[in-house]
Amino acid sequence: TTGGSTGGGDWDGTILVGTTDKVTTLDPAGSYDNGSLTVQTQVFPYLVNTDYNSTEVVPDLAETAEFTSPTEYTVTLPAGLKWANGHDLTSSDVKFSFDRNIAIADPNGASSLLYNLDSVETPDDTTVVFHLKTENDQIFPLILTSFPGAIVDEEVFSADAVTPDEDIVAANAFGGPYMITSYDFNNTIQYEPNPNYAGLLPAAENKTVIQTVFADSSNLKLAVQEGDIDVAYRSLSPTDLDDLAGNSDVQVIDGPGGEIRYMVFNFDTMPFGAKTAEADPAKAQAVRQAMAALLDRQAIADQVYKGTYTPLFSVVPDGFFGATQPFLDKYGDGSGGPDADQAAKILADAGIQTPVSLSIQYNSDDHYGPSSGDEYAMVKDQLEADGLFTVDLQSTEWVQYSKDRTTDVYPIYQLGWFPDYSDADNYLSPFFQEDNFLGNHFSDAEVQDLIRQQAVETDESARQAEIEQIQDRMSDLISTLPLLQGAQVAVAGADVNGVVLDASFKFRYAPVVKG
Amino acid sequence: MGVRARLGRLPVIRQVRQSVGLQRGMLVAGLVITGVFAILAIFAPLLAPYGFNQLKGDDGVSFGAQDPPSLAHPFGTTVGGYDVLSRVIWGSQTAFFVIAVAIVLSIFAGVLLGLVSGYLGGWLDRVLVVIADAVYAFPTLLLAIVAAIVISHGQSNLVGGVFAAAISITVVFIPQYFRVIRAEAVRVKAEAFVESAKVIGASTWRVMFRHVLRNSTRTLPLILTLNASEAILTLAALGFLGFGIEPTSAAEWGYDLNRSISDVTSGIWWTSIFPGAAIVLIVLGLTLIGESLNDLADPRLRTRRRSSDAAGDDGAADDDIEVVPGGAIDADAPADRERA
Amino acid sequence: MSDVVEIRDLHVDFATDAGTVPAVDGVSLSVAPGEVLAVVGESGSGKTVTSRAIIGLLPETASTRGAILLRGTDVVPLSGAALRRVRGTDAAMVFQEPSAALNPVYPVGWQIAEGLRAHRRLSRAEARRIAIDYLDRVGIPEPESRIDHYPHQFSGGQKQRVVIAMALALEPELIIADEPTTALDVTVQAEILDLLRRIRDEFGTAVLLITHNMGVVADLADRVAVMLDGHLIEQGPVGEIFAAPREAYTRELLGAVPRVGARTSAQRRPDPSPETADVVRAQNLVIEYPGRFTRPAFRAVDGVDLRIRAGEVVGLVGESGSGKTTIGRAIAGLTPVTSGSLTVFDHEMIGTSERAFRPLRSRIGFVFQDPSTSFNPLLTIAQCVAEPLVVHGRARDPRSARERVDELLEAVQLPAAFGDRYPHELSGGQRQRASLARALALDPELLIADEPTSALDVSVQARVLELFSELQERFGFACLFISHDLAVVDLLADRIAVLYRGELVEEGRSEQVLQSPQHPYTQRLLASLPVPDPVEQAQRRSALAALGDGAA
Amino acid sequence: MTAATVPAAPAAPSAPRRRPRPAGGSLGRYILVRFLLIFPTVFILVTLVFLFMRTTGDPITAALGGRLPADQLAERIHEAGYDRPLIVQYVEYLGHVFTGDFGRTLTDNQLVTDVLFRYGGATLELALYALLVAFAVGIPLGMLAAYFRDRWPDAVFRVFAILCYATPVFFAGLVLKLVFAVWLGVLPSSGRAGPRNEIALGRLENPTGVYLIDAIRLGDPAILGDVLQHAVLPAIALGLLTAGIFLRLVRTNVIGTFAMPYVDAARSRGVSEYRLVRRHAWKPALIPIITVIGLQVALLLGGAVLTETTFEWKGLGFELAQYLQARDFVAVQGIVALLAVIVAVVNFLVDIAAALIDPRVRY
Ligand SMILES: Nc1ncnc2c1ncn2[C@@H]1O[C@H](COP(=O)(O)OP(=O)(O)OP(=O)(O)O)[C@@H](O)[C@H]1O
Ligand SMILES: Nc1ncnc2c1ncn2[C@@H]1O[C@H](COP(=O)(O)OP(=O)(O)OP(=O)(O)O)[C@@H](O)[C@H]1O
Ligand SMILES: [Mg+2]
Ligand SMILES: [Mg+2]
Repeated sequence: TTGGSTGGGDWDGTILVGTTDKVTTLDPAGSYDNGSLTVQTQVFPYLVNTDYNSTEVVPDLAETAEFTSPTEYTVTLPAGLKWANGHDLTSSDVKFSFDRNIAIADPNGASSLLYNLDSVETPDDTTVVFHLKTENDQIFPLILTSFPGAIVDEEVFSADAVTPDEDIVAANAFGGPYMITSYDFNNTIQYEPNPNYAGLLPAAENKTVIQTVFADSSNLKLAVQEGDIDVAYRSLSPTDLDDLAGNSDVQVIDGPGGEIRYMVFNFDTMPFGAKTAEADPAKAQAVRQAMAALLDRQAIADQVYKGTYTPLFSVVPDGFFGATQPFLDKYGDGSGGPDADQAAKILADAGIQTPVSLSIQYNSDDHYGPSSGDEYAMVKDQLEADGLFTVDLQSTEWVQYSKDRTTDVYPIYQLGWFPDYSDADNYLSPFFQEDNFLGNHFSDAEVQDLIRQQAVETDESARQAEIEQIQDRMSDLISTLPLLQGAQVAVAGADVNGVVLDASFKFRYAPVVKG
Repeated sequence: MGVRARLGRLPVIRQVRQSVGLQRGMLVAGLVITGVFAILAIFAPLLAPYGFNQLKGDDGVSFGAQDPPSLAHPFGTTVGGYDVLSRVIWGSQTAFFVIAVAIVLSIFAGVLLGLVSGYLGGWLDRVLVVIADAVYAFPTLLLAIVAAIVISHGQSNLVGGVFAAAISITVVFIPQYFRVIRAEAVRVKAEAFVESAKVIGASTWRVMFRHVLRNSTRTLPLILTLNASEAILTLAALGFLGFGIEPTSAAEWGYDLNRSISDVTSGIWWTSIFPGAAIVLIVLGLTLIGESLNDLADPRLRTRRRSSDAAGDDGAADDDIEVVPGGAIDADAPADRERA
Repeated sequence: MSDVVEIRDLHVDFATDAGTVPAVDGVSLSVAPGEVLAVVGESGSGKTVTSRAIIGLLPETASTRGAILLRGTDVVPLSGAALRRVRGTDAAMVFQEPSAALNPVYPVGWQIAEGLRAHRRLSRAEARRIAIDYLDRVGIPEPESRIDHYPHQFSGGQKQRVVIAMALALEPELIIADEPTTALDVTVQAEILDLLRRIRDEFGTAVLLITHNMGVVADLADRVAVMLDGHLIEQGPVGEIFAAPREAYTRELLGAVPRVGARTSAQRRPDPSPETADVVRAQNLVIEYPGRFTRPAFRAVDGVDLRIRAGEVVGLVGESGSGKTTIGRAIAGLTPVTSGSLTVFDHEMIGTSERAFRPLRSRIGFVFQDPSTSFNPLLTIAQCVAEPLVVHGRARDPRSARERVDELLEAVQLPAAFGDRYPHELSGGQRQRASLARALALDPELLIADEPTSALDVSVQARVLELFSELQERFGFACLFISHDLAVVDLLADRIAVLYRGELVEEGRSEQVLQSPQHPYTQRLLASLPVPDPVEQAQRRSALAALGDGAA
Repeated sequence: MTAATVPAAPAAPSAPRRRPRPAGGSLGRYILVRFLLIFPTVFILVTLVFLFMRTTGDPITAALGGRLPADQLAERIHEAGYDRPLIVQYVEYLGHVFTGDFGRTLTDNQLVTDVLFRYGGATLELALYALLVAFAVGIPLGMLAAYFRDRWPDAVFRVFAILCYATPVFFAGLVLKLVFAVWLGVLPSSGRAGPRNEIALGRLENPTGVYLIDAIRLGDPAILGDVLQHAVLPAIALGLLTAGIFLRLVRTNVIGTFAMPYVDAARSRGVSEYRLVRRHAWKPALIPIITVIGLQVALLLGGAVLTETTFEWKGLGFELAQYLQARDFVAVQGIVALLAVIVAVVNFLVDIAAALIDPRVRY
């Protein structure tokens, strides 16, 4: 499908977006990564969504969306919806989308997020009923705004396999604010507004968007600096951002970030861990707390990340519903700085001989950005500064790292997290529930109860209290030691307006205009 | 023969004496540059103002990141807050260490395989040659990357990291040594002195190690220097692509260059220019030596000028080398490839 | 009549790693039109350097003093275009290795034409016509088509003809021929010498012939100049020099030249008694070299019957590529036998394994052609000579074998002190003696000598051959003596076998084969051999011409 | 360049002359044998890469190792079949390849053949530009260096050559970028064309992937200019590396052939020095140079990985590095197979070219 004109003067309203996020595939059933999600957000409809600068889940494609019983989430669609290619968009497409996602269960897909979905029922063309496994799941609507929530055209997509990008583009099977009019895999994507889009969000204000994938952030930086592109979104290096901040040709736009960086403790193998020779849970906890007292997160954020990350003082990042900062109050000098005396005291009270030897592992090949090495060099430096710890810092390449970390090879190690949906729960359930992905042998009945409870709590303030309680307890137990929270940053030309970075963590192209 | 004469037969020293004019100039320049780096490597703990992974001075104040060159940090500091000068100096230690390990390993493996393959021939030879050729024809950098992934499996402490890099480079070099030694072995095995050992009734092993091996290694010093420079480039490339040694394990120039990519686009030049220049210089030094040795070993390329020094060698060295032309030309091949 | 070239007090020095080396030291000589001047002398005496100086072809490391008048102009100070004008037209050069003197990637016609067009304005077609004409004159058949062939498509003799045609095409006054036949077989050599003589006669070209072969000199030269260590020690008409050499060195040089029939019948030994055991017996011996890929195998030896009895010296002759070396190597177990039968000390070599044969090796000695490569350059002479003793357990290590090594060195007339030297520190003749010592270390019953003297100067060759026959007398080993030179074989062999293209064409007692050869090939071989006597050689030449079919 | 085709070492000059090898072995058979050798080469490399890749992990762990619990990860790996015995997977893979099915990439669901085609063109284009630079710089300077042998221009050219290949491509790239893109701002720093032009080029029916050709087909001089501008820095960075090697090689070989007796022979016939260089030394010197150019292909491809990374030139090498990191072995094997085929074919062509130039080579 070629179309549109290539004439020179026609580019005026075009917005050029650059990113370093690669696209795995256009098909929502086959991807679980930010690059793909950014594209899918523009071109596929979602039943519910969050409006700009809001975290409240509201109907998008849907007319209404609500719990009609504790295990039934019912969505009604307006009549007469169309895909960009003219096919009818009905409840059948919706059911098809979720059923295929679960059926395909692609290794690269996010079908695992639909863990609570039992079945989808379509009483009529405009009604969809989601039958859930547990009652009152407050998380399910949030998941519908995210990876597995995209609705696809059942006449184009395959029911049992990931559909190739070229087929999707060729069939113009889009229903979001945009449709793709030119697609060069992992190079350029051209979007034009979808005339048939009838969702919640305002229609696109620009005529054309061209998204270019850059491999290297410094090239992205030069491109935006030179005006070759209008917006650079994810991921400019701290150095680049620092440099651009002083450049009047561009504007640096910040938004809340959901990305966090933290250390994980293996409760079996860390010093005094359950499987070590001198196993002692209390001493192990003292070690973790002493480490927390010695960190200077601000220094790392400033030196390594030039302010693109901010200190993180809780397992739930700042800006989320219910987030608190228990680490700030409990450890260090009270204002985020380190407190060696406190650390020494914690260790001494627990009867621990200093220095304590720690082995800390981090990932070497840019999985969490190129600055991990610098970050952990500083962590090591800070922990060793007062002679309380000696740190053996090592790194491993990603695939091996992933295997090793769940097989108890690393006593203390680095991880990062980017949320699947924007809710505090996404920082709790996956981490501290029974079968959490960390697999670090942490288990605490009280925390687990609380997590289960907040997930089905329909009363907001009660839920907030529960979430705060979990954070407080985790700051004592310290299964993970939060370090930094990332901001979303976009750099745009001085004449670009409408770049909104909000807690949805989706950069939506529709409102972006030039001039 | 006297000590002096014996000394004169040592590789490199002999060539320095043998060379004249421009060729001597290039050889000596190469030796000097390489020597300076060797000194930096050996005395890095004394010469470098700070440790390679040091972030704070003795006063406990951190260096700061990307500071321009100053009195305290003559080459500035890196994005990670390391002292560039220190890392450049320590980097030479890593470079030499990796070269040494890579070359020793590949020489042992390559020479043994080449010797057996070349001397014994037969199907083993054919199989090895096809494999070596296949590997040889493949972009070595990619090979090194794959090898690095396989090898860096485990943890990357100092020794592990350096060894992983060295072994990845070894994988690349083995086919080169294999080819050179095999070609030499094939040539030498047709020489009359090998046949005369055979007609005497010497066993295969005796012929192989006493007669063939030692006469097959005359091109080694030359390939060695040329490979040494290749090893540095490969190591740097691995580091640059993020498959190399970690900054806390050792200082590595390629890694520092990798980290300086975004500095360049912000006009911060000191984090890339110094480690880059270090790579260029040491490779220049080693290549100057290698090429000079190559020229001297090749009678067609050797310059002879009217000169009255260079005595004491009674033309012996001359014959000695004149037997090599095949070898010297052969040695071009590995030298000419794979500088990535 | 003025001389074509006149050299006055020529000095040439070379800068080397070991300092300045004088190569030519005060040589004066001249060549008249239509005259053939032969320059003789042993290797390194400065013959090539002198001749190359005439057209300024010395490397940059050479410095030349003196005067070389080429048709009246001194070429020593010339350079650039002036020198180029002289080259080819005034004096042209014929090189020793014809295959190296031709650029492999251009057709021969192109190369001839190139020389022509460097000096004369000629159209492509004209140059081609001239090239064809000269190829025809030097006896290349079908020159019209051969002109477009590449050098590798010609045989060695033909290549040398092409090189001569190249020189002739420029119609030079003087042709410098530096060992023009050394790389060629005697039969081919005879043809080339014939060609050179015809050129001299037809074109009146002067020829400066450089050679170390006195037979060639006797065949072709009008005058002879003898060089030694860069000096010209004697010159004169060919008859005079051969008949009454003034200088001792010249006499020695002439004396050293082996001649067919030099040994009288009295000096020859009688046949060994029929009961004497056969050391080597070959019956219908076939040896093939396997072909590569799909190429058929190459049959190097084809149905040879040969026997060597104990204590007997058998000479094996034949021209290059006839399979002499192959037979020698097969006997030594270095080359596998394809079919027929070959027994060595009653051990059948077909299908034998190295392990089974190894014990017999102590009974076989081998002397290689090139003394410089047959020693491991990293071992001392003593270590090399001791090696067979160590390998066969007669000594624990080279040190303990030293006594025996000294004895052996003495036997080959080398001072024991030479044992501590490295091979490259010996001269060619000395190295070949050491090689003999090594071959004799285990008191072998059979010695295989593959052209042991062909890399040596005649005078050195004479001494090595003398030593060889002495040792044979003393130790009484049987010997297969391989050579392409009938005269050399004649000095030593009791019996002679003649190989031609892998087949044994004639075999018999030496005097019988040499005096009344039966096979036409043997006859031609004998007749082609130039003898170092101008008078006799003139007769032999006509005899060869009578044989007729010699030409290609 | 396989050893089977390397002619035996020439006999020592003092050895008696050998008859020329008996005639036989046509050029046709030589070509066939050389051609057949491509297959084992490719086969060996693909096998090696398969083994290497499979011992280093799987794409699922690479993508989701930081998100999923260990048991879920294991389940996904099991479902994808990556935990079956290697040999089974290998045979299966070979089976697919034999039927011409290279499959789809594991991590981004692209047809491998598409990937090869799309990025192959880019790499080819870059390699050709680089070769162009290398020829234009390396050969004339090499001949000059040989001509001025051991005089100062020779020294200057040689040090230049060494600097060319002592400078890693990525460092050269950084410096070029620093100077021309950051400081002077005269040339684009990355990419193969501006984003708008990329779109225009992408819309072409049946794009070749070689932007130069595509841009010419579009017929828009502005786009062509843009495409050429983008090529300048990468071509110089990669080209100079190769130029250094060519320079050295040309110099050595011209000097070497200059010492051959036939050059002396031609000189003795009064042929001019200029002609000696142009006709007698150059053509025979070309043979080893051509052979080495074959080897340069491997180098160029290796260098291309770095150049492509530095300059955002989306080609095979660049993609390969990405897929390697993602453990997408289907993609990696496909690319490696293609690279191996390219190298083998180029070497094959080079051998044929050498055989055509050198009338002696006939096997
Ligand atoms: N290029 C050179 N550099 C140094 N020395 C040389 C060179 N060419 C020749 N010589 C020396 O000059 C001397 C004379 O050499 P020349 O080649 O003239 O001898 P020749 O009589 O032709 O010997 P042959 O019979 O072996 O050809 C020898 O000692 C030789 O080593
Ligand atoms: N290794 C080999 N492979 C194939 N053919 C060979 C081999 N060695 C020798 N030949 C061929 O076998 C034939 C006989 O060779 P041989 O060496 O026995 O000849 P020769 O009589 O010793 O000659 P020369 O006088 O030149 O030494 C020649 O045509 C030669 O080309
Ligand atoms: Mg000579
Ligand atoms: Mg022979």
